[in-house]
Amino acid sequence: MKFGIVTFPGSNCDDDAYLAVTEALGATAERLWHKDHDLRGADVIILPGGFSYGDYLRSGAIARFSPIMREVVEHARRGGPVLGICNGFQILCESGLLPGALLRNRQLQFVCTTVVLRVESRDTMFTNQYREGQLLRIPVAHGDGRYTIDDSGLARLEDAHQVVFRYVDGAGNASPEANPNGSLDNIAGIVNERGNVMGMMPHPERVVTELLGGRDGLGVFESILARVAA
Amino acid sequence: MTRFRIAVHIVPRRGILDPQGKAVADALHALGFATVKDVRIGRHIVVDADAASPADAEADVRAMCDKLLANPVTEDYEIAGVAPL
Amino acid sequence: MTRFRIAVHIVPRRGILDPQGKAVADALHALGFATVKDVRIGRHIVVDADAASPADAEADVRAMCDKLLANPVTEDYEIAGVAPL
Amino acid sequence: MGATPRAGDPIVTPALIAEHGLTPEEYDRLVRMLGRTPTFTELGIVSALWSEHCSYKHSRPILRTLPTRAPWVLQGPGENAGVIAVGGGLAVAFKIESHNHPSAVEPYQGAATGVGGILRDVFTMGARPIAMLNSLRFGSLDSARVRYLFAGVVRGIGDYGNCVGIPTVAGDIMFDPAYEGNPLVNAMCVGVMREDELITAKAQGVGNTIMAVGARTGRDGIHGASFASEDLSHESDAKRPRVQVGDPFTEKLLLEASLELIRSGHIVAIQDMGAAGLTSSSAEMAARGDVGVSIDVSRMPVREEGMTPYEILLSESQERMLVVALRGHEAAVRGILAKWDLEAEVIGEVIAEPVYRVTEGSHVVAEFPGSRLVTDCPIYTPEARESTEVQRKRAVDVQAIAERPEEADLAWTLRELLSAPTIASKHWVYRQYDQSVRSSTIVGPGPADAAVIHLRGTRRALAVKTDCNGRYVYLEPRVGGQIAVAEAARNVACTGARPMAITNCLNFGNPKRPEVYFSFREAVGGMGDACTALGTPVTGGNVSFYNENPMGAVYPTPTIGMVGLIDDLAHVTRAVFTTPGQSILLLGVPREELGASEYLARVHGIVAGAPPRCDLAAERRLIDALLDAIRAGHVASAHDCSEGGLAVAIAESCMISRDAACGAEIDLTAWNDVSDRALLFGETQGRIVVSTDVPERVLEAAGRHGVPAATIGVVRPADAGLTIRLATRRLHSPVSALADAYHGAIPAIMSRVASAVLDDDLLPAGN
Ligand SMILES: Nc1ncnc2c1ncn2[C@@H]1O[C@H](COP(=O)(O)OP(=O)(O)O)[C@@H](O)[C@H]1O
Ligand SMILES: [Mg+2]
Repeated sequence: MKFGIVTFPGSNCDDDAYLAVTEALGATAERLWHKDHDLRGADVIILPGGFSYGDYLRSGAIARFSPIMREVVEHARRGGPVLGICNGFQILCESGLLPGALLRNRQLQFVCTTVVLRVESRDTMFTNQYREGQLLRIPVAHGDGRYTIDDSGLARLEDAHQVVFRYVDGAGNASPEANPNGSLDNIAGIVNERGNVMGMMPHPERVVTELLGGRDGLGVFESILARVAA
Repeated sequence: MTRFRIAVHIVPRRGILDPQGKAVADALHALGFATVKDVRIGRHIVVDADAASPADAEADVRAMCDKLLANPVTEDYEIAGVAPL
Repeated sequence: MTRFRIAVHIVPRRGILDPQGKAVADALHALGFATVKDVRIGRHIVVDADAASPADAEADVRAMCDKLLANPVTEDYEIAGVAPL
Repeated sequence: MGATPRAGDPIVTPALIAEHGLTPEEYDRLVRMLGRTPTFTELGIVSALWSEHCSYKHSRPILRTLPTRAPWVLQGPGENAGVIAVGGGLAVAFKIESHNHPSAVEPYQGAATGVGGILRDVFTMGARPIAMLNSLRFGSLDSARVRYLFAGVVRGIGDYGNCVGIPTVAGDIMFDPAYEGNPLVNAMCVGVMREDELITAKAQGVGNTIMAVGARTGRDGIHGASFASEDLSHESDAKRPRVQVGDPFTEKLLLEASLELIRSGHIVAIQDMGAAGLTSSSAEMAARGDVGVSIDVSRMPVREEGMTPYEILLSESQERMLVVALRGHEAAVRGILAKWDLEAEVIGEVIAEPVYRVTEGSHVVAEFPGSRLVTDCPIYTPEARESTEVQRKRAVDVQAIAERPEEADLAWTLRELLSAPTIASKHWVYRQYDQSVRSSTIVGPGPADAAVIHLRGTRRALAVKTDCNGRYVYLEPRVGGQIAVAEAARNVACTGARPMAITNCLNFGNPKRPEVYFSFREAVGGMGDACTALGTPVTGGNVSFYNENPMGAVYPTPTIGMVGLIDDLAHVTRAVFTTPGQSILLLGVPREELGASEYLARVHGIVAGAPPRCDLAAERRLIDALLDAIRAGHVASAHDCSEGGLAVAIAESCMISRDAACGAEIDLTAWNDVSDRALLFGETQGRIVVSTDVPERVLEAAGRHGVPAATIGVVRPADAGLTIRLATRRLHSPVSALADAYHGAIPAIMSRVASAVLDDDLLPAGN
């Protein structure tokens, strides 16, 4: 099984995702270029963080039209796994693969800090190696991370258990203080209805070794590996 | 073909939190502009493009808005003006 | 006092680089909008405020632009409209 | 032969010459060099190249005195960045640069383009940037204008570095009314490469092609270099269109394309078009390679119509590079740039004839003989005289200053210092910076005295930090210059690193004023003393003069950017106490030194007295002892004493990490010969607070190196609070109160600022 990591103009966490998958996880990965027209046999697609097209206009708005995205959308339609991290999450929302939108952080500042995430659902191909309710310490680094969706959309997400991660405090409570960007209902990550596309603002690929402050992010990649290789 | 200048406003949809607008309103109050009741902030996009007629120019820009310039989940747009250059 | 809605356009000063406009113009070309020659992106600000007359409302908003809303180093502004609410 | 005037260009008159900042003597020199009257284009070129910013005309003789050599230095001063070898075939390029003047006028763009420029300086050496630092100085945060500048600068630094994807990991910030109106914005970049990937900016090979690469040229920032060479006055406001706008997205593409280009073998040299744009990049490349160049400005890709040769040559549009490509490889160069959606255009060639020639089509608009354009610029050694006001202030007997009534409670004073913006946590700043992108940040800003960046694929890491206390330099420039280096060295040593080399940014006032030139000469001398003593050569830097306004000059501020090397990841050490029961030791000794302290400034509003002495031999022994103990695995934490002295250092070690705070019980009664406030808050140099399980082993290591050391206390759980016993008094405070003071100060001030909450493309210019 093979990961495919897409580089858009302005991606800057593509190397990090590549290293997390190849070195920390020990899996195979292929670099994919935004102008490519095929996925080179990748089974899992990662849209990494960064500032594709400078995040000009709206984060992810321009990257969604890259040639490679046509293939990524096809792959997702076939049920293939797609993980969008930070800017990748924004691209997934812009392209309609995930519902909702990510707007400017409520405090109007870029925020880089380590947040606590609560695993809301371990019943996904991205979280099955975590415990339900497990608390993870993972960094965020973004200016546009405020997840927004209309009321009916939110109800649908809740009903179908599509909220995967929430921002919580050290005691596990989804308090306003624990919310780094004003996201609706402290939402930090969601999956699509079918469960094969996940977007999350925090960066699991940055916490995969003790040297870099823990391995709490590794579970995301291990979960995919466990599911897809099975 | 004539060259037109088309102006578009992209505004946050009502009901969507506009922290920027609020921050600016607060800042204006702090600066002594007590009469300010509300501020909303959107984008002002000016497109210069060739088209056969003003109506065509407008139709083109609407297509650009639908496709790229506005996010249908959170934003509304309106064409604010079409003028030959 | 009447309440007015005043619309302001804040645009990058001519000659100043507008990276955002350039990126959007490039994207529009890539999407097939070949007729697009130039795109400039600025802000559309709508202020609701009380004033004795439309002229006063406009003068107030000009003062706000000078003090806060526009960056005189890189931006120009124009009052796009004043209407009673 | 030679250049002839161009239709439509102004005639060169004495008024025009003066407007270009050339003195009559300098103009005569130019006429002698050319053997004729210069054209308007030539006047523009010379005005830029002979500006202080490009020519170093007031600083060069002094800079020459600095130590620049060591076996590990691969590239010293003179290139876009310095380079040192760090073992295993790896090399590190690093450089610091100022963007003070642009930031004073337009803080967001000024700071952002400063980051962009220093990034380019590093990747044009062939290195991949891996870390950014910034050193900032502002007036008092009590002023709304200062808060606006502070907020805008921080946002500008963050937005640019974040977008390019380089972590911003360390820096230093001080606030003092001396910087009111003249903020200092110094940005540093560190990059890594294999030694064999090093490339320089030396034009070579007659017939090779000169290409412009990256963004198109617009009318922005024309004469930025000479702008940086004047005092800030009201007239500067009228010069606002000189401000440039940065495009970090294009920078990211340019970074990737440039590294690919350098590794491709298609080019022989590459240089950033920075200050004075095409003019200085092409002239300097030619001078370095000792060749001639010919450039046709009509081939330059431009953003606007009707640009004149003068404008094209002097534009400071950002995100552009000048490249010397091997003849015949132009298409390959274009191909690499096109991959990254960027342009590359042929604009000239390297020629055998020893001239610097600019044409517009076939019309020669500027022509200078050989490299004399760069090498013949005037050099000045102005008069140097110490200010009597400084002498008077230094002589003040600070011990005679009476305590304020509140000081009866020593904890009050400690909290007052912890909440001083200069000392307080800068978390409000660095949470706006992406600190962990690139997944190499082992220690980011906050928990240690320097940032630690992993050198991927090795067991080694870099420790990096900027430092300078301008107040010391103001009161006694030689000592202040020494301390700046010593502190930076101590800071990287506290993380377990051997200090390797420095870059520096010399921020001073108008060098033509004798007291400014005196402080410049002395401070640089002090810096050199320390670099020699500590074995950390200078590999490059930047001079920023004219940081003054009608109210006066900034404190002389020679900012040091230090790079240290950690041999093994196991040695990485932080500044925080972690384990109750561990012993707390002080390496070094307190002395009766209260002069120039933050205590006097914050609590008494006084800037006076002699700064603490700097014993460089002792500093070296201290670093050696500390590194010995760290490498033997004996040190749990290490934190040096700087602003706020010993009490602040101990308090910081208790609660820099808010969620893992500790208390401490300290006994300083042994030093009953030092006054209470000097003991607690004096800024005596050469001191490090260490926590350890094995105090005797650390004392042994200190003893081996002749470093005085003593056990001064023990780490306690946070709820025990911090207690410091003195001969006759006692300081006690709950740790939470100290943490609130330290962590809450800047957020509380900045939450009042409208501009701090505005969108990045919404920055207001009002107060
Ligand atoms: N402008 C800045 N950008 C990033 N980090 C900063 C900045 N200013 C200070 N820091 C960080 O805050 C911490 C404390 O800095 P400082 O007070 O200068 O320490 P010291 O007194 O030990 O030199 C360090 O980790 C430093 O890197
Ligand atoms: Mg320190």
